[in-house]
Amino acid sequence: MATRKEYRIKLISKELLNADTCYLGFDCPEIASSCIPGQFVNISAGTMFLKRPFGIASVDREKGTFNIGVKVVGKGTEQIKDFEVGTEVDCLGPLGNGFDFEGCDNVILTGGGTGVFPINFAYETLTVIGKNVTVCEGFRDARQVILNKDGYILTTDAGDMGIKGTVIAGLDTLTIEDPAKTLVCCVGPIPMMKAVSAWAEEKGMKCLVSMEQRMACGAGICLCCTVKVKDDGPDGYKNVRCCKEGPVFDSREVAWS
Amino acid sequence: MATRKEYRIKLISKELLNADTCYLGFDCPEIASSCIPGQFVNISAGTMFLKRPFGIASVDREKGTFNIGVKVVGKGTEQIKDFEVGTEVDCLGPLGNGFDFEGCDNVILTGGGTGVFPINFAYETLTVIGKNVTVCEGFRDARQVILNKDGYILTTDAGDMGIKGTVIAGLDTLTIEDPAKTLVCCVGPIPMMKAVSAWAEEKGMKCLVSMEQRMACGAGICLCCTVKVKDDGPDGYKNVRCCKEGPVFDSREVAWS
Amino acid sequence: MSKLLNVNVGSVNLKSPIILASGTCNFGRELAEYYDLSILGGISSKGLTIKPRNGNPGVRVAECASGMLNSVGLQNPGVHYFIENDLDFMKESGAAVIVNVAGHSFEDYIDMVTTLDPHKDKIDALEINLSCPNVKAGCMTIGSDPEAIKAITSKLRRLTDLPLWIKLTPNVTDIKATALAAQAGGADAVVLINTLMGMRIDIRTRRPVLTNNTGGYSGPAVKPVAIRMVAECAQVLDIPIVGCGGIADYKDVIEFMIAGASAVEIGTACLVHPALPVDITADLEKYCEDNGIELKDLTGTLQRW
Amino acid sequence: MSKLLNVNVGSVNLKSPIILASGTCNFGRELAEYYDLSILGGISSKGLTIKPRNGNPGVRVAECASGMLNSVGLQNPGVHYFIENDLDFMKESGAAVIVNVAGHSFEDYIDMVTTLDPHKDKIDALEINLSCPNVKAGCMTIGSDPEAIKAITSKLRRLTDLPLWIKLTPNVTDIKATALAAQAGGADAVVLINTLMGMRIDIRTRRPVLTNNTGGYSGPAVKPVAIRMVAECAQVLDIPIVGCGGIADYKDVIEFMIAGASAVEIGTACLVHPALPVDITADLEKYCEDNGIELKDLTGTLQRW
Ligand SMILES: Cc1cc2nc3c(=O)[nH]c(=O)nc-3n(C[C@H](O)[C@H](O)[C@H](O)COP(=O)(O)OP(=O)(O)OC[C@H]3O[C@@H](n4cnc5c(N)ncnc54)[C@H](O)[C@@H]3O)c2cc1C
Ligand SMILES: Cc1cc2nc3c(=O)[nH]c(=O)nc-3n(C[C@H](O)[C@H](O)[C@H](O)COP(=O)(O)OP(=O)(O)OC[C@H]3O[C@@H](n4cnc5c(N)ncnc54)[C@H](O)[C@@H]3O)c2cc1C
Ligand SMILES: Cc1cc2nc3c(=O)[nH]c(=O)nc-3n(C[C@H](O)[C@H](O)[C@H](O)COP(=O)(O)O)c2cc1C
Ligand SMILES: Cc1cc2nc3c(=O)[nH]c(=O)nc-3n(C[C@H](O)[C@H](O)[C@H](O)COP(=O)(O)O)c2cc1C
Ligand code: FES
Ligand code: FES
Repeated sequence: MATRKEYRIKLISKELLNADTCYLGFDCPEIASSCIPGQFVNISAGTMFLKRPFGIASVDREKGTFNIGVKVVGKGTEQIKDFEVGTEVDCLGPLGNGFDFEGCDNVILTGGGTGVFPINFAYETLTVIGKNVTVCEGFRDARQVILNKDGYILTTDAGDMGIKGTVIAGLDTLTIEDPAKTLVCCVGPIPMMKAVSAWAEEKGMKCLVSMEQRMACGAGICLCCTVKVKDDGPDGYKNVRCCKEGPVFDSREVAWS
Repeated sequence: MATRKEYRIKLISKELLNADTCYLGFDCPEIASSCIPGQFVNISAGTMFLKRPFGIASVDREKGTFNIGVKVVGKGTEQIKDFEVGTEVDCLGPLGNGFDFEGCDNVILTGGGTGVFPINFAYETLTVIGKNVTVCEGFRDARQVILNKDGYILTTDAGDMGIKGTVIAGLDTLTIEDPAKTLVCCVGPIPMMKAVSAWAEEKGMKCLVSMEQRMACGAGICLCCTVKVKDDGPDGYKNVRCCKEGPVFDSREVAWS
Repeated sequence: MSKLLNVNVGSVNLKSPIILASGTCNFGRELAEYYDLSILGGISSKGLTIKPRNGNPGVRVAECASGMLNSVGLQNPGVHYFIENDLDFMKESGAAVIVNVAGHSFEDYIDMVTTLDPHKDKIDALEINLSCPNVKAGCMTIGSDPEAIKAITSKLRRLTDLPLWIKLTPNVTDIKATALAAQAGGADAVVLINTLMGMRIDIRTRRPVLTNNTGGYSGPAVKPVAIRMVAECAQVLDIPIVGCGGIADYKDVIEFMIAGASAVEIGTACLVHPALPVDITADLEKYCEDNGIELKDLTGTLQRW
Repeated sequence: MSKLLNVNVGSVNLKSPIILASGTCNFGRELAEYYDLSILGGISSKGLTIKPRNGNPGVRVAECASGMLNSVGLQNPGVHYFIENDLDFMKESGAAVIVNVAGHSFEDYIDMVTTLDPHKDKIDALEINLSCPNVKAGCMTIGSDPEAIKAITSKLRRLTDLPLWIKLTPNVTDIKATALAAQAGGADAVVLINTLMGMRIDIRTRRPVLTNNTGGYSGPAVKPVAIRMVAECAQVLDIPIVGCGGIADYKDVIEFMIAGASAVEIGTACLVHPALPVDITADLEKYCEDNGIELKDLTGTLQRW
């Protein structure tokens, strides 16, 4: 059935996670009841013309609320960070394809930067449905660490918290028992996702990655947000929509550049 | 001395005068201390690109506050009416030339529509400096009557309050003792100001009128707001800036169209 | 739906003046998740070419004041794939089917029209895109030259009975000249306007935000230019005009129709609010009822000073 | 004031790239009430003609998304009155004096330059306005035709040693062609851009909001078009470019300079915030200090993809 998918939603909580990242809670039963990890919402950012996409970071299905984490990188995110509790904004969602956990017993969640937000939602979901979950997150240094939980493997480039190195150093501490039944999900900067994909593929595990691209609509109608996937056509690649075919892709399909 | 003349001012009170007109109080000592009746401010109107001009309606010089009255006629005034107390807006002012009461003993203030706002400020000022003041205001019907005070002569087109007819019917009830020492100030729609000017001139009184024109800057730099004044040049008129040479003009200078 | 919204673009009858603009609705399928497409007057397909195209690489959108630049570059699955996979869906949507036709040369356009003509029972009009600013050859190059516009239009005219709507670029000195050229070539209507060419620079990297360097500007910011062009052309054309550029509410639709448009296309505003046509349609119905008019009576009622 | 903001437009040295755009500052006098004009690089006078002009009647401004249309129509006191009453004030302001020259015919422009040349000690540059969209003849008509631009520029070139800045209209198919024509005619610089032609309609009265029917579009909405044109021209011109169109903060100034501008003009944004140049100047100084650069080194540093 057709639904507008666009809601006027109220900001109900706001928390600073570190100097330039905040965690926002919104009231929206429609989105909270139907979204899955890896999906995102597109929300209006004050005076900006276009909406801005953010991965869903957490959901309370009973209360009908969800959270996003927003790192300030420009004019839009700056305005979002300044929203006061009670502000109402336009929001389109849930959008895109999330993670498909079907057919695996174990899930390794890994990521960094703002990728920890969808990882957090995936972790919440997986612990409820009872899969074996391992989380390994990488940050620049201790001050960047956000949404950390007991039992997470942590790495920092600076080495001032957790294992020194990239997430690969963290992942290398793991013993993989049944690669065919183990799924790796990675959300982070491109170099990290590339490295994790290679790591997973080498070990015979399927790996899902979540791509980012500048978006206009988030709804699959403008073709502004394409990412390259492998193809045997004349160009050797095909442009597909990050917002519609993605943002989650099988790492083997992505034509890394 | 140069001063930016633009202030970020806070809305401190809001009152509905009738269905589509509200009365707004702002905190701004700089404007409150220096403005005179007939001057206006240019205030930003929510998402609109240009500011909007409004005559100053009242001043509390001690508290450093002033009022404007806003009638909703379009997108900008609609947003202004929806401002919540506490909102901060950009405001340029005071702008334009106000009424010059020099050299007269008696002042007849007359007007209608949103013209009653500057009339109100003129009345407040004149009663303090001790001139003889008569006020005669005209409205469509009783429901439109706003800012009425004891002693005002009131006219309504509908005749459901005060004298039935235009302000001229009200003015005609006055006995003018010393026309040379009596100043008429009129702020209202063009036909009203034209009629009042003719009435005053016929009786030998000087008449000041306050003109309106769409404005961009309000500061005299764009020449968007011109009104025609009489001139013996080839065109028979000269365009002068409403915001700078006006908004108050001697009625005999205006080239009425 | 109310009959008050009925309009005609030449021989094409539309149940509403609202057409989804090419490139901002793909082929309608995604939007069918958001609302019932049968409320629409029409849907203009993504710009199609003979062969599939991947479009331009890298960043394709740059936000601007009251609008955006895009440099998608005619990514599309190719006309053959379209005919097999999307045309039926469009036809069944209940909205008029406008097929947006692009190319790099006269031959490309001829090929396209020859390929589409056999499917005329499923197509209501061909929108000949002589105005895409995001590809190196064809499109805007042809579309800035009145002689070339007339030549290509008359060539295509001989190939099909389908209504030919020529979509023109605003990046010209004299829009009347290009519109009159389309009319002289046998066009059934002109569509005004495509995007204005623009650029944005990232001052940190000192590079254009768009990997294609320049892009097409659309959204409310271009509306005054579009209205001016529609009004200018309405003074000289005998064929109908489809207005486009910056429409974001029902008042904008009315403004375009008064200026001279028989129908309108909505693009960028639907990227921000996908279900916007639902609201605009309802508002237009109310406007017609409140004012006791049929919408089509507005076309060209502009009274100049 | 910091030397870091020093720029040159050919032989004209400006202490800051910020010039007040013609028609948005009158002759500077009113703005002197708001701030000290000596912080400015220059002031471009209201467009002047030989005889005084009353300009267009009626409503002259129509607000738009992120901008406005104006149809002032070159209201000005005439060049003789200007020389007697305003030129000294401008000279004494401490900002470079740019005199904006308009006309209806070749003869008008020749008359104007001949009249102004004797006052060259008080004038830093003549800005030849071939781009005003609000008058019936001259200006934009000449400014859309490369041949006419070249012809008039070379005529004026012979009449004065004063720097000639040719101000061009964006309402053309190929801005490179008109800019190159100005250069070929002997211009010292081009100023890009004047306003885009637009229209707004009042849907209640079904009349154009502007009594002149059309007007010139300015403000942030036109910036992407202006940046594109500056960047295009920077690729082909040997003479400097003065950028203009939609500047509203220091970042916009930097964007124009990276695109290829040696200096910039600010217009509409100052109508909304008269003292804006004070803030922009301070922000630019801070930018230069923070980044350890001189502003003029930014000009033309755009790295295309
Ligand atoms: C599917 C998806 C999920 C995302 N999830 C999150 C999230 O959970 N938390 C979070 O903080 N951010 C997330 N982002 C990125 C976020 O959307 C951008 O940071 C934001 O749009 C920037 O807006 P701005 O106005 O502040 O920046 P702008 O001023 O527009 O740009 C500043 C810089 O941000 C980058 N940027 C702008 N837009 C995007 C974009 N759409 N994608 C990637 N980079 C961009 C550019 O490199 C640019 O230089 C996500 C992006 C996508 C596509
Ligand atoms: C010197 C001066 C003093 C004014 N004082 C007051 C006042 O005290 N109280 C008050 O309510 N209004 C006053 N006005 C009128 C007020 O500025 C306009 O009503 C307002 O700008 C309209 O804004 P809008 O966005 O709601 O209307 P828009 O959507 O811009 O236009 C709606 C209608 O309002 C009219 N309008 C728009 N701008 C102006 C303008 N600048 N002047 C006249 N008419 C305009 C037009 O006819 C238009 O059809 C004054 C105007 C001037 C020039
Ligand atoms: C992302 C995007 C893609 C577009 N693709 C096409 C296209 O393929 N063919 C075409 O004729 N116009 C295309 N256009 C132009 C629009 O159809 C429309 O003419 C223009 O955007 C102005 O209208 P708007 O302001 O309502 O968007 C595209 C516009 C956008 C924003
Ligand atoms: C009210 C107004 C009057 C203008 N008058 C002139 C003029 O007399 N001569 C001229 O060359 N340009 C004139 N312009 C154009 C500006 O100088 C400038 O080129 C244009 O507005 C774009 O810059 P902006 O977006 O910063 O305003 C005028 C612009 C406005 C808004
Ligand atoms: S953002 Fe429009 S298709 Fe993805
Ligand atoms: S509004 Fe700009 S001069 Fe009066």
